[in-house]
Amino acid sequence: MTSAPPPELSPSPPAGARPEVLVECTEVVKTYQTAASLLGRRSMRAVDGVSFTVTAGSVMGLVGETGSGKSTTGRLVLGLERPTSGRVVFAGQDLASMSGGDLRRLRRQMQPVAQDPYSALNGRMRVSEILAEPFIVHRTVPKAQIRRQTEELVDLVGLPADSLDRYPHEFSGGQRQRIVIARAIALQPRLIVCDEPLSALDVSVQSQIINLLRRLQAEFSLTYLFISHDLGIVRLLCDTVAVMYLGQLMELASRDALFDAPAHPYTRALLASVPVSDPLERRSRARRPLGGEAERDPTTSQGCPFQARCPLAEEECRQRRPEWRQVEPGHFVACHLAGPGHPAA
Amino acid sequence: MIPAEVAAPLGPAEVPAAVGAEPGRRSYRRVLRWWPLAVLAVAAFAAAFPFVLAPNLPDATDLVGRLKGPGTTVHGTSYLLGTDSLGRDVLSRVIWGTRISMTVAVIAVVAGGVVGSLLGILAGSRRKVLGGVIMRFADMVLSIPFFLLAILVVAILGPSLVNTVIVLATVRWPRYARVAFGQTLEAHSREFVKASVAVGVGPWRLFRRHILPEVLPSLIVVATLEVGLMIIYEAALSFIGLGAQPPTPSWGAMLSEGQQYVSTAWWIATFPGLALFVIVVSVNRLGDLLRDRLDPRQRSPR
Amino acid sequence: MLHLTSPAAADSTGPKRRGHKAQLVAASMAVLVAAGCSSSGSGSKGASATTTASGASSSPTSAAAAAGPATLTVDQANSPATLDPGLQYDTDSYVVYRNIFDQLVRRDQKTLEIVPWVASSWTNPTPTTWVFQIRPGITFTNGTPLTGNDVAFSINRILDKTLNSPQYANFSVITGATGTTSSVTITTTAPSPTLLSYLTTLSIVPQQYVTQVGNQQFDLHPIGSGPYELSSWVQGSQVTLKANPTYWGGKPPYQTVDFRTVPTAATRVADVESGAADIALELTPDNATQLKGNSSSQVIAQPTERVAYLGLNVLGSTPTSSLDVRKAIAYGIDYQGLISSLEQGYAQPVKEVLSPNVFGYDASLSGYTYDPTKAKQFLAQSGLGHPTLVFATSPAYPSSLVQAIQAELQAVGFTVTISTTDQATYLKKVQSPAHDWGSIRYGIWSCSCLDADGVIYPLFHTGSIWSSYSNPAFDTAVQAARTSLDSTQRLSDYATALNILQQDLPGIGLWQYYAIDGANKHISWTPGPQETFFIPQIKWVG
Amino acid sequence: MARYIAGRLLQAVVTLLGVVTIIFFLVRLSGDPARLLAPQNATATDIARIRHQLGLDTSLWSQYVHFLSQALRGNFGYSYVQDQPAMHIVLSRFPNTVELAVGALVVALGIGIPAGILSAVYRGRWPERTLMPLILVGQSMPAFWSGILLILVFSVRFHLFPSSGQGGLRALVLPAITLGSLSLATIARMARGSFLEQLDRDYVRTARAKGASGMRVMFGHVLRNALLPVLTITGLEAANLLGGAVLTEVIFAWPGVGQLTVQSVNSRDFPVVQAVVLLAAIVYVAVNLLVDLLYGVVDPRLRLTGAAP
Amino acid sequence: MSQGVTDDQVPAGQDPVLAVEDLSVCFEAGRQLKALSQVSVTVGRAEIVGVVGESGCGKSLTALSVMGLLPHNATVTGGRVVLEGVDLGSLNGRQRRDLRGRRMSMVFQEPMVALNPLMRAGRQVTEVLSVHSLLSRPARKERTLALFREVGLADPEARYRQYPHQLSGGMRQRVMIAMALAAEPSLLIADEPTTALDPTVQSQILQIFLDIRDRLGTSVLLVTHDMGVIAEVADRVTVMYAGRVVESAPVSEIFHRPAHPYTAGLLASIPARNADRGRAEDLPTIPGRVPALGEITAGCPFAPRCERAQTRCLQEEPGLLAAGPAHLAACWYPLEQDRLPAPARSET
Repeated sequence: MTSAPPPELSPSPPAGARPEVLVECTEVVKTYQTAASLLGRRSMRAVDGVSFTVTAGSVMGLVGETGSGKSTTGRLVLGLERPTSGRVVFAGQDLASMSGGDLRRLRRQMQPVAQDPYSALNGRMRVSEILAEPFIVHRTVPKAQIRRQTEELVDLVGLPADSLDRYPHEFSGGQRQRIVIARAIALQPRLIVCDEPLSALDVSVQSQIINLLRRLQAEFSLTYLFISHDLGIVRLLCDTVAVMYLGQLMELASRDALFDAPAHPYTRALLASVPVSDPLERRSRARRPLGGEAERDPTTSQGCPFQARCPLAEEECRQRRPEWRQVEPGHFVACHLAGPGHPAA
Repeated sequence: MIPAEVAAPLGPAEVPAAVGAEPGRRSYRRVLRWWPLAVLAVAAFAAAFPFVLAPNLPDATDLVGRLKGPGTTVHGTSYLLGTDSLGRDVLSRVIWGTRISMTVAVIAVVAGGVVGSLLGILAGSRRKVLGGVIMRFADMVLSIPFFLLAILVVAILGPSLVNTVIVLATVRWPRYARVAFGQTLEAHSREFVKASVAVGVGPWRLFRRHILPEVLPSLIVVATLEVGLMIIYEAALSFIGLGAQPPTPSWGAMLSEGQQYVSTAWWIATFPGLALFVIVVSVNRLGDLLRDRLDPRQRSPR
Repeated sequence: MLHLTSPAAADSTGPKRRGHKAQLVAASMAVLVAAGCSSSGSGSKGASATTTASGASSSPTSAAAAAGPATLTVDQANSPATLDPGLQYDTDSYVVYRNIFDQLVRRDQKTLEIVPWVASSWTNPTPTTWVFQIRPGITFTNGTPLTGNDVAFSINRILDKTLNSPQYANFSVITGATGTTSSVTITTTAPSPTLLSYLTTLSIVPQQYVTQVGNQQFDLHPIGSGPYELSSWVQGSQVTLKANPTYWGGKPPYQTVDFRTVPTAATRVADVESGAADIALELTPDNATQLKGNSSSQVIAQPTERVAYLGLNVLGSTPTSSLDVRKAIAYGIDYQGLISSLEQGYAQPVKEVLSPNVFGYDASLSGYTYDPTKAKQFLAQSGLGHPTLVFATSPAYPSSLVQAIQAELQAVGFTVTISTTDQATYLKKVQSPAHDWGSIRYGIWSCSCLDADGVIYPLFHTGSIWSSYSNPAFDTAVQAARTSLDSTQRLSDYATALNILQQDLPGIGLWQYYAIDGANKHISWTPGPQETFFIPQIKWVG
Repeated sequence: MARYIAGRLLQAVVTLLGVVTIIFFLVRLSGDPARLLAPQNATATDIARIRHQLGLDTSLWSQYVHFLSQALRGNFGYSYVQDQPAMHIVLSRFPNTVELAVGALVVALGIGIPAGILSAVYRGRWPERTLMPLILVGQSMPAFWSGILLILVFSVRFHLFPSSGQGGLRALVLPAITLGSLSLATIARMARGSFLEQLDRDYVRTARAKGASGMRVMFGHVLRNALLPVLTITGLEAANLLGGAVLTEVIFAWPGVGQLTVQSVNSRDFPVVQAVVLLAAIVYVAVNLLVDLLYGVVDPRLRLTGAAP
Repeated sequence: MSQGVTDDQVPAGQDPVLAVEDLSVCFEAGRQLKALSQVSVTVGRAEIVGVVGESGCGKSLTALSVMGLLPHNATVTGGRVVLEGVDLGSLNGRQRRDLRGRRMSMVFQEPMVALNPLMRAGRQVTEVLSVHSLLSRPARKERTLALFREVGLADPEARYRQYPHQLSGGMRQRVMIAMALAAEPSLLIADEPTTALDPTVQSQILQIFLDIRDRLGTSVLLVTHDMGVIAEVADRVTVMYAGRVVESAPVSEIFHRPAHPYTAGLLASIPARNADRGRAEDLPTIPGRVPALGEITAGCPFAPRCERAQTRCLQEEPGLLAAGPAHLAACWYPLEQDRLPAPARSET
């Protein structure tokens, strides 16, 4: 139900048996060469030494603002990108060491659900063809049965059976996202990486999809890596939550610990910036928004990435990058000032 | 000159999603917009069966009846569009010329298009090393002005119709490669392509089912516009004596010959020029229509 | 007299101009034609005579005409490749540089006699020795006097193989030239009846200047003693000449002369019509017809010494190696029809591969006339069915004529394929010793010597690069004629040779070729059959 | 920035090296240049001598190396026809072609951009409905036809402009129109597309929300943004005009590189043709480079001034 | 019905800064598509009025209508817009233009694309002043720098010289706001001003709106889809659905006593308001989806998705009816006040 790097440090699973670790990222770094422009060539560390594990059957949330590297992390976990350094292990297999064919086979077990349901479906294919593709590629289902399988899939995600013979453009955003999800679960994967799956949808539709995701998870014991900037949704869906900032992990904890007792100043600022859900609350809350914005500053790469905006930043924060440490069982934080005896606690 | 109120746009969310069919009153206009197809159908028929349409043989000479104006009858043969300097029937030569122009253009486009597109798609799919090499080579070829390169190659191979086709195809492939490369890169960045990769779709199926359908519309549009260009360039090579050889009734060769007579026998140059012009206008317009239809990202003027 | 290797130049080792070009202000076509014919045979007779300057001729002074425009604009088809007289004699270069340099001797425009020019007189002390007296008082435009040494130098540099002069063949009979201040002595390997004719093409360059600046600089900045000097030269586009104020022959008529390169004939016509050019060289008969309709311009057409002919490949493995086939071809062509239609009457029928005004022309030969029935008979007789003839040509030749001949030969049962290559390739192909260039080719030949030697020798003598024919009897006859100074003997030798050609048909004479130029109506100019372009002879009237 | 320029320069050099290589091997396919160079009555020994002079008796590879090293020194061989360096001949004609190309560009930009703007602004109304078909016509009219027609009408019939040759502005008019018409169509279409795109941009709405007038929106905001892509296409067109000038130059007897090319091809003067092609490639690459750098000046987004987020 | 709206909504004795009355807008797309149907909104002085709804409900179109920046294929077919007592429909183009930027201004959703990429930030702001011939040239710069400080831009001099791409998202939006405030308009229209921004930046920007309302007395029409944003800053709320106003009330009324089933459904489905629900329990949702413009049929447009719909709802479209003091709802069967859900969650 929860996860954390070195598995032995994970909090005890709720029901006796030691939970299987499905995904393990260790010191993963992903560097991009920015395209040549008049600015010259530059490299950018999109993901900068990230370590975490995802336990089978759990939902791990990955939150962060624009440029925090959360989407890149998602792609690394899916094996769609190769890490510059560090290891991504899925079900015991190191993705980096696998050949193209093996990786393709392993892909069955992990599927993406992306943000934009409009571009995620090939507009030239009927829904039936889209949903049949996984079966055709992996030959998991005899040809004759593919149609029946796809019918089951649309039914599973709550679409009418006649959807199969239509084209994606005939569907609304929410319906398309259901098709995307249907495709993702077609091969009965173990992991689904959802990258902002709700942000393109209207509020009333969001809740429909949330319900769907929850139902499917329960039904197929899926594991989700749920990437989002919306803390409200993360709180609703996730068991553990990791907070990223400028490519680095700031904090990782169980949902309750994170929302109720955030240890990192950034996490707290993030929580504070969430709009109130009731106008009455605003009058009782003294709003003092965090200043500044998440910006990479190449001149101060050695310190804590958050120090420029951190209200508590000290000299040490500017000099040394904080180590990733456990402050409570299953509660990790990268802050010099967090933990017992520190002002941030 | 500038209207006071420049229209502001709508965000995608605000644009009505379902726009109904235009009223029937306008539908005839929509059909008429496709007039180039009708013109090209006629041209294609002329190219396939010139002997059906042409009243005379294209190379039958009659030196007595040379340089006769449109509508003249000589020796019992009437020449609707007049005769050329050897007394040949301009109309028949224009009709037979359709065959030359269309054949050369279409073969050149198909050959250059297939090679260029495949290379471009390959480059876009394997963009690290192979793609770099291919596109760099394409850049090099593209950096030589096309017509100069064509002249150089024809000069080396020797002028003939077959060589014209070879030249036009070999010199033109980078154009398709560029487009295919760009479109392939774009296709690979599309979410649904990534999703298919994630589902485990292999390179061949990816190419066939996802990349090619994405890339093809743009290529078809480019190829259509290229057909127009190729018709012009075949004529241009013939015009400077490096294309079809006499007495082949190529429009360019006819124009080249007719240029000498432009002030005394205007019809010799005018009609092949007109035929060339009409076909090219039609092809170009068709390209525009196709672009609107297939490649709405680059909408074109109506 | 003109030689070309430029694309325009067509075939020829010997001088000749391709295409269409002319000179002579033709007052009336009829007169011109008559004049051309009557002058035939006058070419190089009197080679051994001593001639003095006094009587002869058109002194340049007489050319200085009434008040014309300060600038004369001439459109030519191609740009001069070079202005170094030793390096080229394609028409386009020749037209220009002959006005910068002086010639040793010239031909009288009317009588076609060779008359003194820089050489005031000459003697022929032995059959192989010629001594020319140099007119005193001529200076190059840099002030150096022109001497016999300059003349000798001009000849010897052409003979020097390292210069790769395309004129070498014309002068190859010369063993050497030596000069003094006032004379030059030329020795030849054998008696040469045509030497004086060829010397009309010699332009005299300044020895001192050329040796000083070198060939390359000389090409760019030529200096001569002619009526004009180079003013500016935009390569490929325009050469501007300005009058030489110290010219020994009198004040040149136009202050400047612009030679512009205008490759498209229709544009040249338009230029004359619109007044953009005063003279347009090398027009087609159809251009002439067009220009005649314009009141502000005139056509200057003129029979030349050039002959239009078909060369037939006798030696290669082609149907034309059969005499029957060659005869079928000769009967299958409607000469009169082509003359009246394509040539618009700007041509004169011939009976052999010679122009009637050339020494050696035999009017008594029967020649061939259009007879399709005979053509078909001969073709049938050959037993080859409907053989395929390859017609080799290049863009330098009028494609309509080639196509017309193709159509006519197809009408009598041949299949004719036209094989077009660029001019340079065409020349290499035709001159290849393998004789694999095809079956028929079209050409227009002149030697600028008005002598049969310059025509049938290079075209048909065994081993000549233009010849795809071999007959020892013919070779003997033309060889004898070329080394004899006795004109009666020579005429009989040529009669023999021409008779053999009529039987063997290695070539078919089509017609005497006309040069056609267009000009502003104010121009008064009569180019001779040799198509010379001396600016002082071009007058401006009314 | 310096690094970027260096990189682009390197890229340009690589491209040109490639072009040189392509041309070298193409031309070697054309047969033995020695035979072309030799006088008509040359003997086998003469030809061998010329072959040796030209270094044609060495291996293809060493010929290539020699050619490259000569090319790097700016020596692209001697003309077979004129006894001059090929590049010298080409360069002597080059200013004429540049004059023609500039004229054509003036026509193309001067008409193309306003036409593009008008048809974008008056989309679907009569200016567009008139201009766009005209542009289509211009695009489909081959130079060798339109040139002939222009001469017929404006020179022969009305004597308005000279029918051929170079000399003064009047002589430039017809060739410039002929050559420029294709580029005009390209530029007008590009301008129209670019303006339409820019008119749909949010910043235009912002400007209008400020209360800016239509003129101000158009010329203060849209114009500069919309002309950026036109700049690229103009660069390409300018470079292409060199190749496109061939037919125009032949028709109008314009003494430029294009005419030289046709003359040289007909006399198989390959060193000159080779030099023409190389010069054209150099111009193309140089113009592209220039446009790229110009972009940096015009578009602040590509300038290195402070960190981008 | 709508006649009474302004009287009902604006506090007595105060003229509204903006009054949109029965505004209808149609799209021309082969046929007429009604995009706005009798929309009425008022904004009082120093008031922040939120217009909320899902995509396609017409909220942005309403804002653009007020500014007179409708897309070229849209036309106003009815109703009027009154700004500080001036009926905008009675003005000619020049007069309307004169009001834009000066009396009313607008902040757009995407500051990246809403700023001219080729113009320095400072000039984009001074342009407002020069368009309206306000201040002298040097004074304009001073004013701009002051505005930059006001919206919280550090180092205004540097920002003044920078191009949009050199600014971060939040800074760009601040520039946009400075631009909107430059001529001291009485009305600021903000169309999804924080949607493209990160949460921490969003709260900074929202704070600016509150500040300017408080300090400058600027009225704000805030268009958003985010109930959280509404909850943070709005004084009054207008809820739109399918081109109509379905409910209009003070913010606490909307949140605590929604009368329209749509409003209630929307609120119920907000994830943040369901944080404490059990994991097995489904979130409340509104079934179906928002109708496209062409799909709207007779009757209440929400009826097909409404659990409470009766026959009348399918046949007859309800107008805005009073559902309480200063509270209007377009529903034949509004939720009874006592049945309304309590505030979803209290503070932690």
